[in-house]
Amino acid sequence: MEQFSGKIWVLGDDIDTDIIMPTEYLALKTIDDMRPYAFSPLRPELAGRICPGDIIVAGKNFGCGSSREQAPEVIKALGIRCVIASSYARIFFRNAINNGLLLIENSEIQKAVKEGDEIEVHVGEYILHDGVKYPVSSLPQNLLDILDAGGLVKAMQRLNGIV
Amino acid sequence: MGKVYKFHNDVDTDQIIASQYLLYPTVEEMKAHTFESLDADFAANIKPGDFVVAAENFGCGSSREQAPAVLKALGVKAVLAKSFARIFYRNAINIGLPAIVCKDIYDHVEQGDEIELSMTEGTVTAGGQVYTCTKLPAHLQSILDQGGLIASLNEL
Amino acid sequence: MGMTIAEKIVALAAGVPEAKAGDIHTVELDYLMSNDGTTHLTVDMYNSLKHPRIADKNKLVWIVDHNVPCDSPKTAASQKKMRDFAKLNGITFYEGEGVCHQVMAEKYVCPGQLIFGADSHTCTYGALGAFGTGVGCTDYLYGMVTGKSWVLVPETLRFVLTGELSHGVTARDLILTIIGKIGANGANYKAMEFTGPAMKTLSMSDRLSICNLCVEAGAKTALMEVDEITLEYLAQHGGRTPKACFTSDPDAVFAAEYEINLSEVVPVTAKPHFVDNIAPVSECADVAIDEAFLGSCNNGRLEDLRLAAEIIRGRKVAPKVRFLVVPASREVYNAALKEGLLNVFMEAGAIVMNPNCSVCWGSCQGVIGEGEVLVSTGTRNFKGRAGDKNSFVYLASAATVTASAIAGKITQAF
Amino acid sequence: MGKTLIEKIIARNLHDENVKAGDIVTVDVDRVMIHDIFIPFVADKFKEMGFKKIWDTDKVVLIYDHLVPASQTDDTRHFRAGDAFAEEFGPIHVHRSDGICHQLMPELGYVKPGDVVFGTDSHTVTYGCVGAFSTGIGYTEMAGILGTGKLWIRVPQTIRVNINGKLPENVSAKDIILTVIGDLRADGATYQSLEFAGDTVDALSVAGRMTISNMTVEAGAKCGLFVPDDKTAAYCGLGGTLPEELAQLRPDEDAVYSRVMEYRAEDFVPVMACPSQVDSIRPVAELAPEEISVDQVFLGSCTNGRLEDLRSAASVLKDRHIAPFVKMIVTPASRSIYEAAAKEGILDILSEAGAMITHPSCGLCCGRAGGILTDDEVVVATNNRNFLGRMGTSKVRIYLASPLTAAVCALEGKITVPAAYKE
Repeated sequence: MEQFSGKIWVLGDDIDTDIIMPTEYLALKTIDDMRPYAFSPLRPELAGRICPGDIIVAGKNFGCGSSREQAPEVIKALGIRCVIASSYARIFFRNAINNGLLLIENSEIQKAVKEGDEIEVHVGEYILHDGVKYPVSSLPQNLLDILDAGGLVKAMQRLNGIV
Repeated sequence: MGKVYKFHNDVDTDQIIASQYLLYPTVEEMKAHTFESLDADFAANIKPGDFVVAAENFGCGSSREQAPAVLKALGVKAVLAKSFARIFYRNAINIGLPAIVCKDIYDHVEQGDEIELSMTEGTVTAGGQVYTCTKLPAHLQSILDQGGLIASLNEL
Repeated sequence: MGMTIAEKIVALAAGVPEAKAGDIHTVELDYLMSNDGTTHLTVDMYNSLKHPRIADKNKLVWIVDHNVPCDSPKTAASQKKMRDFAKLNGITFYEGEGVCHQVMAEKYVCPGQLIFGADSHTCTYGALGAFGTGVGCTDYLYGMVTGKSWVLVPETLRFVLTGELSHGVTARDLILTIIGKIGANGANYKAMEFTGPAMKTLSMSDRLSICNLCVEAGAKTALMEVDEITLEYLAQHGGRTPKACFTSDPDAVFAAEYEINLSEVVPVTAKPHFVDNIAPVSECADVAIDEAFLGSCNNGRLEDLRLAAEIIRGRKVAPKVRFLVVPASREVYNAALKEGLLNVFMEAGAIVMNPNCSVCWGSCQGVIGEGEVLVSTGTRNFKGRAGDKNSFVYLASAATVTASAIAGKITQAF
Repeated sequence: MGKTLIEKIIARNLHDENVKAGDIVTVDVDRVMIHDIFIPFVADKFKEMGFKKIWDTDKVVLIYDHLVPASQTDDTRHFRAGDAFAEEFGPIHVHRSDGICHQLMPELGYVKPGDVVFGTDSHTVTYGCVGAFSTGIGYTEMAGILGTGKLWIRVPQTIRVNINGKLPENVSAKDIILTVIGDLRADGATYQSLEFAGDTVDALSVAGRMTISNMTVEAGAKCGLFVPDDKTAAYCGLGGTLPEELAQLRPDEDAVYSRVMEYRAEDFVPVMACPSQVDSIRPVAELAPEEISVDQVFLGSCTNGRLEDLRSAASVLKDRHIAPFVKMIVTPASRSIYEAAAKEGILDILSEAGAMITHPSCGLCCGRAGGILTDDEVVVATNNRNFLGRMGTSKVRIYLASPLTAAVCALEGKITVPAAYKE
């Protein structure tokens, strides 16, 4: 199984889509134009400090609120390797998978970590932090199929015979 | 000496500073958008001491004082035009931005030329040539001499 | 020597028996109107004064009309500054009541007054025989603190109106035609006075529309004589009484005099990007439009809405055209609602908005995008005025704008 | 084993009686809704996926509402993108300034009981009010549906909410759903269907049911359903009584629920969602003594911009005027609501009370225009979200309330219990 490690940014419960990407900037032309404003209502400095490969650790109900797909897209555009949260809002979850953003569910690690820690992620198996292993489960098969195809666009391209 | 930034006839206040920036809290926040529609790099390029040179009816349109204010905030030394729209003219004097009627300079300078203004002599020098400007009416000169209208209020 | 109306009003405000063009007088101001376009800066300057004070708060009228409802946090902060100051200092304050000049005409302006407004279209008040002129916020602040200001007495251009407008031709076409004739700075520093036998054919709405646009010829103010139409309007709007009713003396000196026969005026449009770039509407037919705007201090009154409703009743706005209908004030909105006019527009597919400056001001509420074309009853067609810097505005009458909204291209109504 | 309402709807869609919660199935889509903010993205993805045509153009509804009227110069690009897409792949249904998508979909008959509907907006759950399964998706999935007419879903489990009794006069559907969200919490119904039942619910108008369905997403729900009845049939233009075929759309007596919540209507009180979570619910009576002054009131949105909402506000504003320096913004949810309110004299009452009445659109609820605020300002709003920064800066405090409560707050200029205005 795939494994990687990264530095973490810690966020709380109920991080909503208006925090991830405020409506004010939703009509900007590209995701890159929107990137500097990610998380700005809560932590305006965050978008500028996140580095490719970093990991977000959050509490429950991550991504609640609107159906805006810019939310997972902008997280991906910031270079976030994966999000670990105790739970996800459903539209966000679907949108993330469809865009190939890895989401991991775990509700224990939040208590142990602090911002800036390094963690090691073994996809579908466990997360390693400070010598402690936090087990994580695998995704349902139909979602793995989409991820395997490289996201929904690729899956549809395959359907239409253009890849 | 300062560089010339040259504009045409009937430059209106919407071109100097567009409506969507007027309600920004301060002139400092607005000034980057000066002349945005006509010369997107104007605010970045202009240096303190440079000049705006224009033809007839400069500053026509609205009464927005933000128009002379952004020019002043960018360090524009003076606006030299063949003629000014009245509200702009009044506003410029009130905030201490020299708005100087100079009929001849426009046709004898190009964008980027270096020119020198003597307020006391009422002349502009460009390419070794000296051009005469129209003097301010005494009342306006006295406002400028006091350092603008606000300064005169503080004397009351 | 005889005096013009402008000279008489300045003399009265200065407390001197006589004033003549070219004089500079210190005058007592009757009202000082300010809106959300600049008041936040006025407040900042006020607070920076050594001895801040207000000469007479009853002379101040503050109106939030430009970005209403508010469209951004920065604007909200600027408006809050204005609102808080008004609340703290007991200044008359309106928000969402309508475009400032319409509100002033409905509630405050009286013949013979000298009024400063921190907005160029303050010359509108000439329709009521008052000397209104636009100033910047520094001049405004000076007036607010001292109750006074200085005025250079303007020369007067006199327009003698004869004949009568043809069916389908409006006061808007008349003033655009005049601006086209004298040019965008044709009245710079001057007063434009309107008189003549045709005045009796022009309603208060027409008169406000004419005076409003005079600043687009550079005018310092516009003026009209007080007559029965004026007095009736005042009676219907709070029973106001004139400060003084002036006419120009027979031997008054005018910088120029023009005779305009109204029956010769045709529907016209001001083409991009200058208000004096006038052409008959017929010359611009087939210019496809993206948006049409009926509203503003120039043409957002009940008479304008009635005219437009007459044209659009039972018809539809062209499918992809956005037709913005924006009554100029709450009074106009309520009256139009009661008459059923707003539903005529709604049923036609128009976008009916709360009273505000809207796209005439070009910073929210219907701005146009890159390459788009707007036909508008607003006051200005400067480059970028209605939104994107690469967009195009044609100014025209309520009739032309409405007919164009239906056709999807610039079209003469009648 | 008995079925819940969502199981019935999906079974009907699949013609498969064996469907049960937890199954992953692929449904045939009856209708989709796309709005102006996302149409450029949907169009791009659709082309990128390699589709040449829409599976069924009549089933596609495109609605411009978030950006009407345009407040930024780039907004009209979205209209042009939508028009171009409609031209290339249509004819599809396009509404350019007729109101909020979630109001128009049921109001204009695009959604019928038992339909399966997806929209590019989280409040697509609204159509549960007429017994349709509808939920929000992202624009990539929407592009996929446009090409295939299908989408996979996991059949959700159901939380049943029973409400019986007579509501107090100052309590409306909004107070009910806010209270339920407060009890469930913001993630309490994640992945689940909420099913509302009881004689209180039966007595609610379709408009009231819309308010409730609309906000179920704020508890994380996949959908919020009401059993269709004769009122539903009348609303949907299906005649005075519900057609027999649709009468099967009701849960079985022995349906299995993940949770059952019981409420007595008499226990409800006017409540507010306090800054900045929708599940931070407190009775208005508890807030009132804090003397929280209000800068602005917003009456509108797909939650509470309907005729009965405007009527409710008008009932307390008639012959009164809102407090000095308070702004009240009224944004009817659709063109026909605006017209009806004008005819009924409601707009007169609201305007004369000092409210500003805007064109029907999302307005302030979507946070791009329509009454944006700044630091330390307080807004009482009838919409569905009070997230941090939703209506301006992060220091704006947003309280969500019913139209009646909101109107009373505008009158008093501070947070006030509507009881004071009861006859």
